[in-house]
Amino acid sequence: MAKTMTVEQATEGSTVVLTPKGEIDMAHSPSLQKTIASVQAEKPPKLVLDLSAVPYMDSSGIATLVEALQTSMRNKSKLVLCNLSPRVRSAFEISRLIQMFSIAESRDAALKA
Amino acid sequence: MAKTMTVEQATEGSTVVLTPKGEIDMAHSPSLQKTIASVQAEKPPKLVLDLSAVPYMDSSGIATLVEALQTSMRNKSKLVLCNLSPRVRSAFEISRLIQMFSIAESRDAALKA
Amino acid sequence: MSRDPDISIRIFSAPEFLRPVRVMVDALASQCGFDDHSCGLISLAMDEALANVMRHGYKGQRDGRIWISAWTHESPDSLEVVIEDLGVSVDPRTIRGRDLEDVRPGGLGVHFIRHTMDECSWEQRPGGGMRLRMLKMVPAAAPEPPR
Amino acid sequence: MSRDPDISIRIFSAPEFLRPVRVMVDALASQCGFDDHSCGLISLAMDEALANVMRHGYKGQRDGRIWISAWTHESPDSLEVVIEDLGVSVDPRTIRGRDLEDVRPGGLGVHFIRHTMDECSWEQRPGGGMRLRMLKMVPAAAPEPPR
Ligand SMILES: Nc1ncnc2c1ncn2[C@@H]1O[C@H](COP(=O)(O)OP(=O)(O)O)[C@@H](O)[C@H]1O
Ligand SMILES: Nc1ncnc2c1ncn2[C@@H]1O[C@H](COP(=O)(O)OP(=O)(O)O)[C@@H](O)[C@H]1O
Repeated sequence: MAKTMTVEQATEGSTVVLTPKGEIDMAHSPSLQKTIASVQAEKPPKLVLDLSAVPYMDSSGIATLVEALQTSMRNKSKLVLCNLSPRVRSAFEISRLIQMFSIAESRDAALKA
Repeated sequence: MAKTMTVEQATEGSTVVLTPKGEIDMAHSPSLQKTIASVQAEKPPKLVLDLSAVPYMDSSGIATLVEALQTSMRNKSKLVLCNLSPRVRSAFEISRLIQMFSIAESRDAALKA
Repeated sequence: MSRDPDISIRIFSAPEFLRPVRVMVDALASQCGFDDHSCGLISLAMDEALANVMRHGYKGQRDGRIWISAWTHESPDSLEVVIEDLGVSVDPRTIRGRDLEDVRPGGLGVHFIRHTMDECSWEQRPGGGMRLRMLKMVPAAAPEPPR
Repeated sequence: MSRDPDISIRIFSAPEFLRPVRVMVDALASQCGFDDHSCGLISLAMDEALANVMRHGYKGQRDGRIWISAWTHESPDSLEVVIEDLGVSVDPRTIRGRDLEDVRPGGLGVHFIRHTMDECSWEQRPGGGMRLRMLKMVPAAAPEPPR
């Protein structure tokens, strides 16, 4: 079986940027969750999730991000999402969780946020 | 039922440019064929088919283009295709009909061809 | 509803089949006349409904069967989907979206389904398992102006 | 092949169902490990095979039934698809791609199928209609270099 979702990791100063690639549904959110948790275990002051390569996300993906947000609040660190595709944005909007998150238009804006 | 394939028509000097939008399979090639035939009935010296908005084409679509090519040869007029997407190009390549056609990289190049 | 479905699908309760089914439903919705935004919501609702069957109906077992039937109706245009399973059968009244004020992971799926579809109802199948019926109408197009 | 298909689909012989089926097969092929180029060829082969059943098996009638079964196999990874119908049944030896030198519209479908799939064979179904079995292997990945 192929990996149809992968996560790229980069570091910009003290900020970690994760770029998941692929559709995030129940088949793939556990692996995203694991990657985010292992990054958050290192307690970086800021984590950016660049969603530019995520055309689709279901409630299991959103749940993963909510969990990441809760961890970052506990750690007093920042979590910023950027580059939401139209379909991902609309799922977030319907969930009404969009206000909970800090969302930037671009990766640069997310790094500055 | 929705029209999931439409064809835009434009005129540049004496050249007619047709831009089909949508996937061209057996459900949609008859309507493309009809549009092309009605344009060719007017015998324009040159017809450009801009395929930039055609992500997919099956053998019925290719058959439609072969027919258009035969008509243009009979009419001693030009037929130029441009902006083939990777999947459309590979269908053409496997059909080995790609050498039959005059293919341009861009619409501008097609207009000049 | 009495006529045979336009498309019937049978899959196993394994998450890797979520994407093949939702892209098919997306294409079918687009055929029906839904715009891209609605197609996205419909395939999301589909995905959530199937994920619930896998998670709650079959408790994560990968070898349960799930049957999907889809009808495209005309005048008025709509898409109807029925999902059936042989998993754990629950009182339909217990199937409800969570309170959105309660920020925690999970509990969003049913909310997405209800938000998207015009009709959705769960029932216990006489032979065991659950049956979910969902319907969404294509919004009437703006009337064409007279020429 | 004896195990139940991972996905079974039933459609009617109407061209508007070509796209929903081919996007599903595209997603399934990608799941199997095929690259985007191969997924494109596999869904093209699928589309051509179904279009042939609609055109030649059911002579353009829109209410014929077509059954599609798909298996994703592991080690070695491959995708297997079987298409069955109850249309006109023909001698499989008459099903062949046309001579590519003969430039005319039509006759390309079988050529696309044979070019794309590693195995493809038509047979007459005992109960009437045709059965087409297609198989494509995922190319072995280049071995990882030792670190
Ligand atoms: N197919 C189903 N079978 C049994 N119970 C279900 C089914 N679908 C939903 N439920 C119930 O409805 C609740 C809400 O579902 P949902 O909103 O998708 O949230 P989640 O699955 O994240 O808990 C579930 O927790 C479950 O109790
Ligand atoms: N499912 C089928 N049932 C009956 N005959 C078929 C079927 N598929 C293919 N054929 C035969 O094989 C020939 C070649 O098919 P194809 O290459 O797709 O070209 P075309 O359909 O354009 O003629 C057809 O003309 C037809 O005679």
